[in-house]
Amino acid sequence: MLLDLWKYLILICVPVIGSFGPFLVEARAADHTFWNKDMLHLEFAQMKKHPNGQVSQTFIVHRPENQTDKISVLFQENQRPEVYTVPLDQNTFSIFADKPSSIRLFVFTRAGQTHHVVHTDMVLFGKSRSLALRTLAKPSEAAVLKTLPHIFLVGSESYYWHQTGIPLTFSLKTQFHPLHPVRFHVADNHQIKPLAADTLNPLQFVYTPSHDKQLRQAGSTAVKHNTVFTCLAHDKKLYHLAYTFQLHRSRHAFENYTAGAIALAGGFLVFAGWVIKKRKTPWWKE
Amino acid sequence: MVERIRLFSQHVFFIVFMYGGRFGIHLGSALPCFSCPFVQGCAGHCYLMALQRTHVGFQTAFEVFFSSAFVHVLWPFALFLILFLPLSKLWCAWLCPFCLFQDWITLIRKRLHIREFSMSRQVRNRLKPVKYILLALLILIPLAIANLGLHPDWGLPFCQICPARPILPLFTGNVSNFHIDMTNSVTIGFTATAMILTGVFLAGIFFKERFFCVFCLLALMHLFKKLSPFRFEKNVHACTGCGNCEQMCPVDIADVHLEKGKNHMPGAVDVLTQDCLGCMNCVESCPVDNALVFKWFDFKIFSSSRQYMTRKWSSK
Amino acid sequence: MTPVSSRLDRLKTRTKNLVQTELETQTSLIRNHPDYSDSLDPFIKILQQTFFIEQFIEQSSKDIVFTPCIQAPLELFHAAGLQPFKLACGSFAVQNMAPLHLPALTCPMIRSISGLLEMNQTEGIPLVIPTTCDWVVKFSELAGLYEKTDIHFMELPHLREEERSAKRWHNEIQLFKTWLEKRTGQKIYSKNLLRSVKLYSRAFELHDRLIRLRRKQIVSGLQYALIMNAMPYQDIEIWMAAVETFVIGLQDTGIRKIPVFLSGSPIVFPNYKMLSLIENAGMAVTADDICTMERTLQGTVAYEDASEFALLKALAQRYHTACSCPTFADNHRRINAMVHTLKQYEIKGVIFHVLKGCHPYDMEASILEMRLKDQGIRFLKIETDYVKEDEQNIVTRLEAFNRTLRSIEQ
Amino acid sequence: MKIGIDVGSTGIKIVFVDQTRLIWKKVVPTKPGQSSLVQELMNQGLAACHAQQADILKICVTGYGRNLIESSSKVVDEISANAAGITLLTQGKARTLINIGGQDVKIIKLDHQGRVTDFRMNDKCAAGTGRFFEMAANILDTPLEEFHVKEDVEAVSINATCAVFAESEIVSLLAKGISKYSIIKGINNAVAKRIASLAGSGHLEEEIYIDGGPARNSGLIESLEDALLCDIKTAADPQFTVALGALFAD
Repeated sequence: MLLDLWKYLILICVPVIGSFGPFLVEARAADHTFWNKDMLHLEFAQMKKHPNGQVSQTFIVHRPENQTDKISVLFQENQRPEVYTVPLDQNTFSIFADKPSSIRLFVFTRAGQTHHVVHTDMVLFGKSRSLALRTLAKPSEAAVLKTLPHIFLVGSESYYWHQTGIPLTFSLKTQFHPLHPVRFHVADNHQIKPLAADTLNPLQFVYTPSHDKQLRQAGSTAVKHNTVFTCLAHDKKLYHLAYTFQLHRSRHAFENYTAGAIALAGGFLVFAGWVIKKRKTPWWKE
Repeated sequence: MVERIRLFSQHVFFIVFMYGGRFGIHLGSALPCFSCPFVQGCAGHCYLMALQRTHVGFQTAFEVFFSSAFVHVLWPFALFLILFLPLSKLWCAWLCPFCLFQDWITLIRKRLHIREFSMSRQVRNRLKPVKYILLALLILIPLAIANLGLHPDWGLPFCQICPARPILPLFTGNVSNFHIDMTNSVTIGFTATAMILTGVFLAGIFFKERFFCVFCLLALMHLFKKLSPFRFEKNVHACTGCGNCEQMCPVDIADVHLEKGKNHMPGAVDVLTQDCLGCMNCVESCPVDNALVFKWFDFKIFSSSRQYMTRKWSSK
Repeated sequence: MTPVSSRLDRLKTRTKNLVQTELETQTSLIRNHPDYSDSLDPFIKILQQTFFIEQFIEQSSKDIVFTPCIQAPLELFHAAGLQPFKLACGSFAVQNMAPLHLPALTCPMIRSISGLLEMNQTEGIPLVIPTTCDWVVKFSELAGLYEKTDIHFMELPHLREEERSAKRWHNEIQLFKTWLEKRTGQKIYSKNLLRSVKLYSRAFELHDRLIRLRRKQIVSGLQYALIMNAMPYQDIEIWMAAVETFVIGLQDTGIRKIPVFLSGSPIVFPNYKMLSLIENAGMAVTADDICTMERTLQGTVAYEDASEFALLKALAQRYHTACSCPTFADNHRRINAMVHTLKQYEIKGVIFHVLKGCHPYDMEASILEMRLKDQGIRFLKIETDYVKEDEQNIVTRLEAFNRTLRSIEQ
Repeated sequence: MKIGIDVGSTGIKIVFVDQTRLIWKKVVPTKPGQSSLVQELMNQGLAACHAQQADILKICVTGYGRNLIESSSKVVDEISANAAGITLLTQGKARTLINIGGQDVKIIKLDHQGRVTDFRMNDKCAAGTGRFFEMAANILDTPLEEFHVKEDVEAVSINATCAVFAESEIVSLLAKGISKYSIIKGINNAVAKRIASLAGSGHLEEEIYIDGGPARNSGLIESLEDALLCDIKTAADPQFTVALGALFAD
């Protein structure tokens, strides 16, 4: 019952928040003007099952302005220490998996004094006997990962099925204390929204993705991606951090138990009634 | 006697299949019985799930058929055959948890002295193709999703309307499958159908013993019966045609009763039909010695005996 | 001039005396048999009483209902608290009372039954007739019972394997139950019915034991015939007690004769001509499928549940499909039971008894003969009736048959 | 020396056999008091063979009156006796035997060892039996041996095979002036038809033999061959096969 109330609350809140949203965005506009033109960010492109059973996920990389450094792509698999690198082919790269793999991916570069880091987690269900191609990163490169500041999704690094309507908590991992109060924003389909900080922990931000009509209409496996990003300044350097993740439509938000019970009772009563009516007809009477 | 052993076996396997996963039993996803994957902590689940997905997570595109990945389509099938062959139809009445659920309901009806709803041979015969139609849809719909752009919410079409899906999780305290999913028109269609069908089947099971088995897709296992060492034979020249087998059969199979063999050919005729559940009620109620025999290779598991039959029914 | 009624009285008295003599002769024959035991007395007593229906009714605690064939479920009579009285008669003497307008080639059984009813005061005793053979169908009309008594016909569908006939017969059983309820004025509840069904199942288990003893020739064909003939005139529990006593007192004489299977028209007390002739010819009737002997009890009723519908359905089926009466159209599987018994108990010969005028069995004889001979089974058809004069002719054939059976055994 | 006696319904047949050689035979009509009649016959035989009572090793009796003879050492039913007799006489060649006795007709099937595999016998009715021929011979005043019709005459159709009705039918035919031989042929045909119907659908295996008193009527055998569509042989001494067989039946 509580669950239900909660759902209705969301159903009521979403339009309410939605109507106030534009004003809030206006108010904070200054904080996210770097989005798109000035930021490295990833786009989930096609996921493909290959005839040999491997699964690949392709990403499109959006370069920031004045990018000077090479864009590095590093990832780890199934929480193991090996770090692999993937070469960038123009603005895209693909990750292959031959077995079910939980992948933690970092894409980063530097533009002038600005460091760009994009982080993501995903699960690929490869099922193949031919091994996916992997290139181990140079130890120097791999060592970077340890100090790389990044946003992470709290508590669900390997859980890939993020749904609309369910709160996600993001936090920050850095080697330094940021100068300014940290603010997180989320880019959801070119709409930028600020995230509210957790009242207990100012470095944790909660994001409840709103239900998406398109996702609802599409199948249960359909996804869209959202990016949570922030900008930090430290030691005269600017850090543009982002976390990109895939969102599925809500699994349970639209389940109507009352209607289910009515349909169940209806089916039961109609059939039982039919049976009883049929047997009440005394075919043996003269 | 046999009935009691069967009930015992059903209960043991009910517990094993429904709760075994919690104790580390994992029997894979190609079981030839209705152990439902929607039951949390089940010890393995029904082959139909694998059959509908044909590849974990996704529907299968045509090109996969001609690739090495097809082994992953075949593997569950091979596992299914390995599990099915030694026991054949015994899976139904001796192991299947959903069958036991139906038996419980029937037991309640029998206790209440409410009579069964009678289905004529004609109706039974008309319902026979339903299974084949369902099987065809079960294979064609996932293919259509992967290759013809059918809406992905058509995925797992059988599971979505299967009454076992809402009912069996009840035994782990899970009522979450009793809903209509308002997400979109496809889900509304499927879940509404599922709820109505569940209602119909609950009523059906109450008024007709093993009503669901008439439509059970796994019953089509009989297509592979020739490969199994398990046989159900009838000695056609011993049969007096008393019809007890048909009367006592929970799914009213007439073939066993009517089978007369071909032109006076001597000996036994295979009478394992698609609806047969291997419950052996017919053998238990057959008054002719050795007229009906369940065999495993040449070993007689159970054969009819007048003495057994007489004793069973006079002491009941 | 002697008035008609007194002439009838004279005829009645004379017939009664003749019947008495016939019964005494037959009874003393049975009593003088070497393997006779006193525990058979209750059966003989009952059978003798059945010829004097007035006294029978006086002694019976229940109201009686006549029924000529085995298709009216005994369980239903029991559940209604009524005593069935099997209208089957093997007496030759009683034929003196038979109406004179009966056709010349009347089935001797029907002739005797008509005589029996004429000899006794039976007006008002209800009658249930399953429409089996033509004689049974027409006999109530021939015997002039239409005006005299309450007759309930059960229309027997002559197809056994069709669902439609099963339904129709189930219907008939239902109507029969309603008729019984109307007669007694009391409803037959499903629990009463269930009790009767269970009781008769127990009776059948006992019967099965008896049959196995008979197959081993510990019980002779004649003893068995007596026991089974007496069954449909008695309360089943009394009958069971009597059978138990008989079985306990049994002793194996160790004599093994050539076993034969007896089939064909009914054999009813006191017409044990065939049985004793076969025995005298050195053979033993260890199995049969005669409706007054092994088929008297139709077998255990297997029911789906204890609801009235299911019980009646099971009863209907048991008394329909399990019956191998030759009047059924699809009776081709009747041979199966026979051959199965023959093989199981190593019986090499079938003696087929046809009462003159009993057409269904006569017709079936030739078909059976062909099919049995195909399986290497010796077959002897004997057509006879209740008279004793043809015994010599029959004995010749039986002795020769015995010889052919012995020659295959060697 | 062994004695075989066949106490039939119309005649008592007696044979004296030494080893397997027939040394004396006689047939007399059956009369009340069969027992003394048989005793008288045996005495006649002993006298004819110049033998003593003590020479008799065995007396085997068969036929309807078989149980009436007290002096018998073995009693055999006539079907088995008949089979044994014909097997002895034909050295085991006979497969089918048609016996026309005084008041019955038997069709017996035999196997290679002379064992009876199957038999049929008419019920109590004189149609087509010796009694029937006896009646016909009396009315027509012709001995049975002359029932063979040499001339090519048209057979008259006789419908009744019942001895009683046939009698009146023959009388009325005679009254119409129909020739004796036409009637004889008609009688033979009628009896043959009756026997063929008794033989039934089961085909008769050759060789087929016929015995019994009426087997002396070769006209009947011709008609039978016609009706059964096969050759029929007559046993030697057809009247005595049964009495002889009584001695050899096991």
